[in-house]
Amino acid sequence: MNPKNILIIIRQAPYSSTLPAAALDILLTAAAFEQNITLLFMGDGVLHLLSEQNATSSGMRNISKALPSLELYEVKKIFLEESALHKRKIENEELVMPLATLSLPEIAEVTEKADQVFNF
Amino acid sequence: MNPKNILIIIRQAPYSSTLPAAALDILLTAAAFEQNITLLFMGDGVLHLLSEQNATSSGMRNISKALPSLELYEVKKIFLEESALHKRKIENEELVMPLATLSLPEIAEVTEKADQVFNF
Amino acid sequence: MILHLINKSPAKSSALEDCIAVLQAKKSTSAMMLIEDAVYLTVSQAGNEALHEKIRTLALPCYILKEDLTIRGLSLDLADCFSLVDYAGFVQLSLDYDKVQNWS
Amino acid sequence: MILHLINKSPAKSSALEDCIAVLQAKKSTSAMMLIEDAVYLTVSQAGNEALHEKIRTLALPCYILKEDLTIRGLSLDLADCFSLVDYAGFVQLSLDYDKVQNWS
Amino acid sequence: MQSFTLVIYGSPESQSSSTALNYARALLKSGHEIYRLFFYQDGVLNACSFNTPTQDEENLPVIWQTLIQEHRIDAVVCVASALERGIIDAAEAERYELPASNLREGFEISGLGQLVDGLINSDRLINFLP
Amino acid sequence: MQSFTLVIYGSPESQSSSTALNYARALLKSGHEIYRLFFYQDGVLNACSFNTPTQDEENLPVIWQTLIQEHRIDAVVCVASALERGIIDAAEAERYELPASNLREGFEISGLGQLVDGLINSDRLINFLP
Repeated sequence: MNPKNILIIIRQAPYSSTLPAAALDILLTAAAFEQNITLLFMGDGVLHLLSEQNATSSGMRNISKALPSLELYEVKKIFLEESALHKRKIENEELVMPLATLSLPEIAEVTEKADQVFNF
Repeated sequence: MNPKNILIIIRQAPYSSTLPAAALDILLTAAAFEQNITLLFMGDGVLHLLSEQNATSSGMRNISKALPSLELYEVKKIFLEESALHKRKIENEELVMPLATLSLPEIAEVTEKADQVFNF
Repeated sequence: MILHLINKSPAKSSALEDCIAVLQAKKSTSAMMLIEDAVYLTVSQAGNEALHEKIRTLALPCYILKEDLTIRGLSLDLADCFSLVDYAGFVQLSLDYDKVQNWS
Repeated sequence: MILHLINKSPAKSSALEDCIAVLQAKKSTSAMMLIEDAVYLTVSQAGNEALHEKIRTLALPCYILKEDLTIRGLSLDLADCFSLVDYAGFVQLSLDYDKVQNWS
Repeated sequence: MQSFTLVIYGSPESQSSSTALNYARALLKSGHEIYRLFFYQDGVLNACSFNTPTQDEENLPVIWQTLIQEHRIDAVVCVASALERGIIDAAEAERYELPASNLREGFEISGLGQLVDGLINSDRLINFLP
Repeated sequence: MQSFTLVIYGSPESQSSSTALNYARALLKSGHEIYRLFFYQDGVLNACSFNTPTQDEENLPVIWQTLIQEHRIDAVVCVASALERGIIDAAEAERYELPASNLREGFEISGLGQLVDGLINSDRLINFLP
């Protein structure tokens, strides 16, 4: 059976919800099943990419530390929404890793091509 | 000891949260302890007052049915935010019970006079 | 062809607006399905009416789960940009479209 | 004299706006205390900056819980309408004001 | 006939659990089948056997269980979510030296692989977010 | 020295539980006292004794318990919220014929009257909403 195209979108800000951590766990499991994975950060989801996070006193999982290691899991298609950084006046240098961007029409296209979307 | 002035504000829409039901339970308990209670519906909270609700298939508690019986518990100060109905194009006749309204300056005053506010 | 499933009130989440922004960006034959607190969008109030207008301009179907209007005591007499469906209709729509995508 | 405690992001809740509306309606010596996701208000983006301006006009203190900025990796270099406090400061503020009122 | 995997993320207190339940009933009534129910995140609380609501509220775990047993549905509870939230089966009760299991009969604890398997092997995977 | 009642409405998965915990530590450090902790709504899940997180996450129920026992704090769990969510003490386990209690030691199940008593008899009642 051909691998499925799975698109995982993270739109929620860190610490507001456990869904982004759930998304990461689905991603890692699907990667272990050798599915074809795309990860996209939209809207407030880009705040997960800020490099200075420190979860110690929050009781919640911080996914920013796991992101740079995703390549080890053969997850190479990681994008962020084009305007999301600019809107929040965040510079590329503040991110844990450099990422390619997608415009809204490109996001629409990636979404249409996916077999399944997890949009958290 | 003098009774405390307790203000309970319901601002969340029905079925979006269990907090409005929690507010009602606090109100009934405080009434049993003979505290001085004011109940205020603000913003989307006024939607609890719609008379046609039917919670059967939601799995969540519906507080609208309990409201008309609050007088039995000596809870007589029940208000709604002045502009909340108008903003939602809801007519007085659609409500489970008629209520007096408070303007924002009046709400500010009631809030200041309370010893404790539960704002859900 | 995606069925976009939205379950949050427009007062509490940008889910619907973000979904509309993507639908505006590229012509498609997708649809929106509003459940749970998202059905508060049908209440005629200022912020909602601006969203109704955006949905009209998109000219894509926007389905409302009838049961979620009923339990909230909201009117079933909807603006012309909406269509009512029950749970059986919701299931059928999930199959009519290629996939269901959540917005929360 | 109320300490208004707000814990939701302005993107997810009208809590802060509703609180400001009440504070605008009647002159008081109250204050706002922003914790958890409410600290996302400090990020300089369009919608937030309009709220910063409203807080400046109110001319009431708006405290930000430092720990909640730190765990989110947000800048501690805040706009002039905000003051940083730690948990000890938060406890002291709860006592300095007559009561603490939540907005969620 | 099409097959569905439903993923339930919300606790019995969230409306999303009831929505998933109503959706499950409607799809069975329309002649489709449920390949798997996957309870994830707070959704695992739907599998607790200790709930005894006193109020006039419905006991959602009991309603889920009835549906699962009547239709012999594969109902999987995510192990990581369950352990974090204090839902344990007999094996884990023994392993962690806890006095009893509180996993309701009809539910089974397993890994996220079962969600991905559902995605691969059923016609539709529907997420019910809280 | 002032006395506080803290009401915790959020589960261990919600940041509000950690916020309440940090606040509790800070007030004790400042020389004030906790009249009562009241666990309400999903907050009762902080009193579960079956949690065994496998990840690198903190076990919040254990951290609450440590604070409660070290400072001999009165920690009350709302009975209605607890029964709805499957948190039971030994008496309820017997009453409902369930195999064991899953209420963590240090916590006690009681009614909402304890919240109102906290409101009346302490200097400040602070709500930690999820």
